Amino acid sequence: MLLLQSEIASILLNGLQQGAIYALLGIGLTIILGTMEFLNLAHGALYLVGAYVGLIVFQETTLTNGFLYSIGITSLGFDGGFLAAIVLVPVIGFGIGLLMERFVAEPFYDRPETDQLLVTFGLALIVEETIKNVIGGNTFQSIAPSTLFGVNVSQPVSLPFVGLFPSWRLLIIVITFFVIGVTYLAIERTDFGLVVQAGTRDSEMVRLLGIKINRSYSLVFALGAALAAFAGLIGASIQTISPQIGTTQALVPAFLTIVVGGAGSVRGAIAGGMVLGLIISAMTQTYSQWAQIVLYLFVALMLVFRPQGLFGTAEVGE
Amino acid sequence: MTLLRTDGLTKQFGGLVAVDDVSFQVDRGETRAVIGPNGAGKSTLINCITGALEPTAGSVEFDENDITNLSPHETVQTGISKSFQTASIFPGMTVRENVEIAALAAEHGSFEFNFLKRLSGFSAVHETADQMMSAVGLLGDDDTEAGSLPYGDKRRLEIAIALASEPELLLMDEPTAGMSPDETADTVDLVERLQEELGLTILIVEHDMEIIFRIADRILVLNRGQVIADGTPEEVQESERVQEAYLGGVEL
Amino acid sequence: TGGGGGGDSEYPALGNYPVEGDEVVFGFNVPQSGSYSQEGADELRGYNLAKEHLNNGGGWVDSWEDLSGDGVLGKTVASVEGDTATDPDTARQSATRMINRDNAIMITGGSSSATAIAMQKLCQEEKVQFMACLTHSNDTTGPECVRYSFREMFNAYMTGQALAPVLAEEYGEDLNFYQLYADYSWGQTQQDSMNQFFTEVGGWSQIESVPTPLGTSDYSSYLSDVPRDETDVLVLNHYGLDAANSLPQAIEAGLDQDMEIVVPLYNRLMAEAAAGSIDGIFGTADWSWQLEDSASQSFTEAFRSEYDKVPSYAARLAYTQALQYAAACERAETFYPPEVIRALEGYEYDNAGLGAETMRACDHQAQRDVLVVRGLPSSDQTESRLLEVVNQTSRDQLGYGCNEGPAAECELGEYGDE
Amino acid sequence: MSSDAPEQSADATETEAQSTAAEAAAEAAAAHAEEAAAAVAEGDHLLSMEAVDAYYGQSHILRDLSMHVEEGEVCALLGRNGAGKTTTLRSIAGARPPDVRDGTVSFKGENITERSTEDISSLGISLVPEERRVFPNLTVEENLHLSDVARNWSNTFGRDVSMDHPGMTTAEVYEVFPRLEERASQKAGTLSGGEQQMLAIARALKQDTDLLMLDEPYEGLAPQIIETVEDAIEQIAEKGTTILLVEQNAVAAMNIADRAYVVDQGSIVFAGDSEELRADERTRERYLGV
Amino acid sequence: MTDREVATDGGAVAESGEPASASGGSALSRLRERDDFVVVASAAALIVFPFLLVDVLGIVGDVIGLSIGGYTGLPSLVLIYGIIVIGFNLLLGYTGLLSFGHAAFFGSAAYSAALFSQVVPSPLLMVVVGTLVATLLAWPIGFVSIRRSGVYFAVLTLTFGQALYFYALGPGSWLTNGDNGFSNIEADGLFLGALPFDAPLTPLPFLDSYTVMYGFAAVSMLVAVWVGNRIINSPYGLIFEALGENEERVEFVGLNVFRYKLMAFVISAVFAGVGGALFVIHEQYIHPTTGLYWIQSGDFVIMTVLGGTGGLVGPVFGAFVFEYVANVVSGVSLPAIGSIGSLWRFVLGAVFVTIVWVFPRGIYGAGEDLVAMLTDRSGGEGGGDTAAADGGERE
Ligand SMILES: Nc1ncnc2c1ncn2[C@@H]1O[C@H](COP(=O)(O)OP(=O)(O)OP(=O)(O)O)[C@@H](O)[C@H]1O
Ligand SMILES: Nc1ncnc2c1ncn2[C@@H]1O[C@H](COP(=O)(O)OP(=O)(O)OP(=O)(O)O)[C@@H](O)[C@H]1O
Ligand SMILES: [Mg+2]
Ligand SMILES: [Mg+2]
Repeated sequence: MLLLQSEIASILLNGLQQGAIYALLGIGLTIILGTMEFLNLAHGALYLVGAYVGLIVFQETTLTNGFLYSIGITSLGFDGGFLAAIVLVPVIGFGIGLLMERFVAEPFYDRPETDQLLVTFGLALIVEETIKNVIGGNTFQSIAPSTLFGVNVSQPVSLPFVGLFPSWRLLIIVITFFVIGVTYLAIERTDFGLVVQAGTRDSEMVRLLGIKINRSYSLVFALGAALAAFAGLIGASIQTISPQIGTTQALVPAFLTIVVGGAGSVRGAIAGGMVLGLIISAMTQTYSQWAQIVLYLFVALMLVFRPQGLFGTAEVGE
Repeated sequence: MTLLRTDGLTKQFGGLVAVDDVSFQVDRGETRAVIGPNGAGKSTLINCITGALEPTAGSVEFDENDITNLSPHETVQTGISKSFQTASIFPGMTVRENVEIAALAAEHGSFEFNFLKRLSGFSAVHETADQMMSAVGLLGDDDTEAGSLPYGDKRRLEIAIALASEPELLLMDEPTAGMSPDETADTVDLVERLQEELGLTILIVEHDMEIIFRIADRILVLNRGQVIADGTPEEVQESERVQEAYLGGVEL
Repeated sequence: TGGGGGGDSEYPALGNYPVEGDEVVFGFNVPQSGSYSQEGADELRGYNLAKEHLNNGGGWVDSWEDLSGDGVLGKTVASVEGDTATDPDTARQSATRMINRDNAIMITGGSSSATAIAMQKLCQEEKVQFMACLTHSNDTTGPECVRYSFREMFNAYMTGQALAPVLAEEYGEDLNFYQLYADYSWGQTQQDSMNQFFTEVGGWSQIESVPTPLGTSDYSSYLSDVPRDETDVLVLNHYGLDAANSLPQAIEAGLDQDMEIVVPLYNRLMAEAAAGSIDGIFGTADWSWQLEDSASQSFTEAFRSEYDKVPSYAARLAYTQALQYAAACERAETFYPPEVIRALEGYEYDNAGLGAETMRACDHQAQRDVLVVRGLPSSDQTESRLLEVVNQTSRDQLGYGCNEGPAAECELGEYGDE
Repeated sequence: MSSDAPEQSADATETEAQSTAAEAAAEAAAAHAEEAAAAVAEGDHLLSMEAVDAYYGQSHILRDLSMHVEEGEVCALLGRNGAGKTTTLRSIAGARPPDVRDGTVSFKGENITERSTEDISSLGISLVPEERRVFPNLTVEENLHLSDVARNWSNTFGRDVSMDHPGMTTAEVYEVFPRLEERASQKAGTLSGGEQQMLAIARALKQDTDLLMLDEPYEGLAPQIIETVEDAIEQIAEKGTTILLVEQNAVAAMNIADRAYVVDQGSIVFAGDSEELRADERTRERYLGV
Repeated sequence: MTDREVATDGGAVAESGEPASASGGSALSRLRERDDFVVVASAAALIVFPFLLVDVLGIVGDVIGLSIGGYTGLPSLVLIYGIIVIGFNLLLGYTGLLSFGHAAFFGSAAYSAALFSQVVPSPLLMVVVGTLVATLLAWPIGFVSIRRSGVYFAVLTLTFGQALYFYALGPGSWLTNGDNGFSNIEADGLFLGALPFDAPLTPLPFLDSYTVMYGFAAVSMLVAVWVGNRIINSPYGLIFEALGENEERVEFVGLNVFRYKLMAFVISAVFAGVGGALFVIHEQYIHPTTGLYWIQSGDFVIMTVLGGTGGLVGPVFGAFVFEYVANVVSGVSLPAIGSIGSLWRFVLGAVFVTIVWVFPRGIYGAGEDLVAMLTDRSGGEGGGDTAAADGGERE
């Protein structure tokens, strides 16, 4: 039955696209949790920053107005705004991550887990409020590019079964999966992750082995932050931007993602993201009223019957 | 008569059989030693008895009751308590509180619905606590924070906690590890004295042969999970297999 | 009625009456944080302008014969501000503070019907007047209505009434429409009304009406569920931020190629946030600075000269409501709430920029014209002008009797002097 | 010279028998202290501690402690619980706490008192701390692999890795401890106590190091494994790696040590070679409880 | 079960001070005296609290020209949240379990009390019913969540809370009146309506901030303090603390870790329930966002930590600071900056981070430390001297 087919197809595609963003968020959170056993409730704030930085960069570098335009640059050889953002946002996120690790996280490594939760919780509050008071509480239009490398991405494309589907969202799926892949290799296929994991349990011992551990910490943290910021940019390209999105669209989903996938596991974060994405899109297209409720109950059941998550090892995060 | 009996006790970890069909008894009032190479399965055996690990097969009987699948706290309530290999205490609480927790558990069981009763009302608890602290010679520091004790004293506290739950059978996993010879001597005296005073039965795991051969009434020797000898110190010392598997060339 | 002649002392103490001292305090309770903070800021501008004019003349104060320009009943108007954070309880807390500590004689504010309803319930208990500002839900003057609250703004029901004929005109008869609605009181009532009037007026038929949970920000799943081939009109019953997401996402998904899209209630927030997507999209609005009449013009002027920007309709609602209350006090010649209420009930006026209006006694809902607006193409947009007014549907074609529609469910409760 | 030595002799002059011994001890200590002082000038000690005072917060643990270790020797540091052995090793390795408020630690003639743990380690000092300290969340293999990582990273981060004595390969340590190879893919946290101890030692054996400091390496090991460990230590000692061995059990230590220090209450109270120690009944009774 | 305890205490309110003092003579008088002391001391504090908050601060405000005074109703609100965090602290401060879902108990109690009031408008019964429902809800939720710890526990509690929130807002509207909020609550005053809640306690006009509602809240707070103090000084207090320190060991001294953790959870839920019920009685209104949204749970956490975990007074103090900033400071308009308005959350965040960072024991704890420091400063100097002496010795 074709309609059913198309329905399933679009459920899958939407789920994939939503899941990709969750995965991106989840990975950022999970590598910090899994390797450093540091629980970062400010992860949503990083997403938020990513979105706003993206917004500003986008506005200032679109070649029809904004800063570049004002100083007379009307052509960069590429289509302005979004590409610039794609490059800058992760970089800036990385920088912020370094600073956060240094000034916020580090003092709390040898403090109880709850203290970590609490300080980052407070930090998130501050970031959100700062944005409200500096940039304002108002909402900005999403910043999807109209063309990329000359290709028009604002028009929907027609897909088999699905029918018309926004081409930009299609592109997002591709981009995010690329980023996810790269991160996966970087974490799972290098000694780097190993050293940090060791360090979380006994950093002095690692130093006794002659390894400069702090450097690795900042790197992981920065990487996580960069990913969150990048997720923020992607989110900002399909949804309006306002100070609330940090918690509502990023923090809570990110947490659900990693507990479903299993804290500390990159593979888990990816899987978890996909599962949640699919559940959401499936529910919304069938019993939308119950979507949120079912989502949360699913996570709860998940935790009860498969406590360590899909890929996790139980002890992380406990 | 027999206080503890295991029957075909087996514990597998994936491919590895850590404890392999071990059957042995501990008689009331005796000091029973378990020795064997590293990784022979001694601690695992202990953990199967306490309920920290769930045996893959076999059964554990204590005082004629089957305790095979009891959870740790239930096991303790039946009268078996364990002193940990590396001191496991409540670092942030005072020495007294550390001991009182255990005494409390002995006094009112594994769970009580008494959150409006005053702790100070449990005079028996305080007495037990005092008794045990003095037994291990920590009565002096009952108000110091446990975390700030020197290593040796932490080990003593560890034993005090184990005793405060008023066990019939005390399991000790390498109680003297990391102690200096004289401290070791003290600890051994302590153990022997307690056995007198409290009529304890003791199951001890140790690598220090001097201690073992001094205090053990009977010795169980494990190797790769299996029992390779079980008998009096003399018998064990004789045994060929024990010699090559464990003692090597150590002269006693 | 109306306590003809005589000073305040005639009446027993009630709520914060009598007003001590030579100041009378108004409480401006608006969202300063949260989703609607921008709207709240504009409301606040409206209120402060009103205070300014009440004390020193200017704007409408000069043209309204009830108002003098040197305070109200000889007392200088002072004000306290509060942040509702667009959260009902926070709103009630700061309202409570205004009432109990600052002795506010009147509270006004809104943005999000939930907060408005929360506040007007409180005011009914405390016997303090509430002048509802921005709230569009039928319930505010329907099942949740109270004696102590008055609403100048129109509601979802009237939106339906105003929109249906225009759309029938534009798009034709016998069409199929598909609705998405925000799954809370406002959205529910909104989609009801849409359904009712589209079927009645245009003879349209509804394919389906799908609830979207509060706080949804990605509507793509819902949108990809819209049957493109059957649907002629897609109605997005989302307010402000929700619409700012759902509308662009609908365009992005190319739905506008297969069908017409309607956003029943416009506000500036949403128009700005979705500026790129509103081209040719119909909806309703409370008021527009582009209206030609003198009242609208003089307000726009006063506002512009004070803040050098044009007022949104939120600002106009705030301004009007503050002035309406003051005028009512003057007419009643007292701050005694029951009398002020009576002075407002059934009051007819045509000085608020929307032609002739009536503050109906049976449900405290203003019977007034409603603007039907359409989004401009990006090329014609300016910062202050995103929408064009296509029709000012007269109140004769709108509204409903006291025993029909939302009004049927309204029980106002007591004045407090029974 | 050390301020404690006179105290020692002072309270030792109670009975004849003691006094001689005490003087002997004191002189020995003094002699070594002088030697050390002289040696540092020439800088031909591998490691020397000069009048080190170390504290844990307010409590003064190491009191004016001086000792030195020669290139290629196996030196034992003995003493009862709480004497200050571990504190001494930590002070050398640059681990904090304790904080060294006075005195100098120098290695290969270079003052390392203020250097960071990482640097000291990559200068060629490695420590097997007490209580094992394996990484429980990593497998045995990964734990061992970390030593390689350390090597590679120090190279990549281009720090001066001036170690003349390359450590064993994974294969070699597996020869020493076959048990570890069996358990290679097991999480170290679930290893048996002794296995963890083996792993800790194996990890150290793998490191490139000139001075290997072992803090109670026999703890929790079965008798015949102890022998294996002794062999391993001697083996690398022959290759020229210097060993500083902390033990409470003097007998065990003196099986392999050429020379011994005895520490008590944070000061050296005896220094001499194995024969001297065996000869010195009193020190052994008083400070070692044997 | 537990709620009955509380209920009976509710009955025993009036003489809650007495029996303690009566039995004061017994062998264990030391602790009893403390018990007494705590109740009497907090009673004293409760008597002056509204006066200080509303009148004194009000006057100060008038003097310095900033409206920093409290208002009638705020004191009760502070107490209500105070009661909640006393319980929450047993979970977070002692047992070390961080729950992001306690709004579920607060909210469910509030709604059930509200609904019950439609049938029987008796405030006392509303409290009982609300608490009962919260407790019944806490068993299953706790039963599931307690099996996990750390992040998992936090997230589990969060998910249950959120599920409830979305239900109340959407599908459950028929019961909760959804987003319009539940407002027609019929709690008549105490003694079958003889004493309406907004009536003043005293005939004195200037003490109008002392309403019957405040009296009700104050008495409830006394009970809460008394019960809380009892729990802390009971075996549970010791065990909860031990659980926070070394769970495995607790199991191995023969205590049922699971059931004690569950008790900690349920007890804290009972307090949250009482608070929730009192809240609707006080506010005559409840909304899903107030009752059940996770931000509310977050606020409990902030209050507890702000004031200082691991004690009785700390959290209550935190509740006060939080509510004061949220409801009074937010309304202040400063000469230079203008209205603080939305800035208040920023201020709160900043304060919160500083607290967590610099004073892990919270504002109250910090205060204690300060006092301690000042009192035994001499001792500290003594330490310094000895150190110096060592130095001298070396020369
Ligand atoms: N959780 C586990 N998973 C896998 N293997 C395990 C686990 N726990 C123990 N083992 C293995 O089981 C074997 C027995 O361990 P056990 O701790 O009982 O040895 P032991 O006799 O106590 O040794 P030691 O004298 O060194 O303490 C060891 O090889 C150990 O690696
Ligand atoms: N972290 C610490 N804080 C405070 N005091 C400490 C600390 N660690 C050790 N001490 C104290 O310093 C003294 C020396 O401790 P150290 O560990 O060096 O002794 P040790 O010779 O290694 O004893 P052992 O043979 O038991 O390991 C002891 O009195 C001990 O109590
Ligand atoms: Mg063992
Ligand atoms: Mg040591």
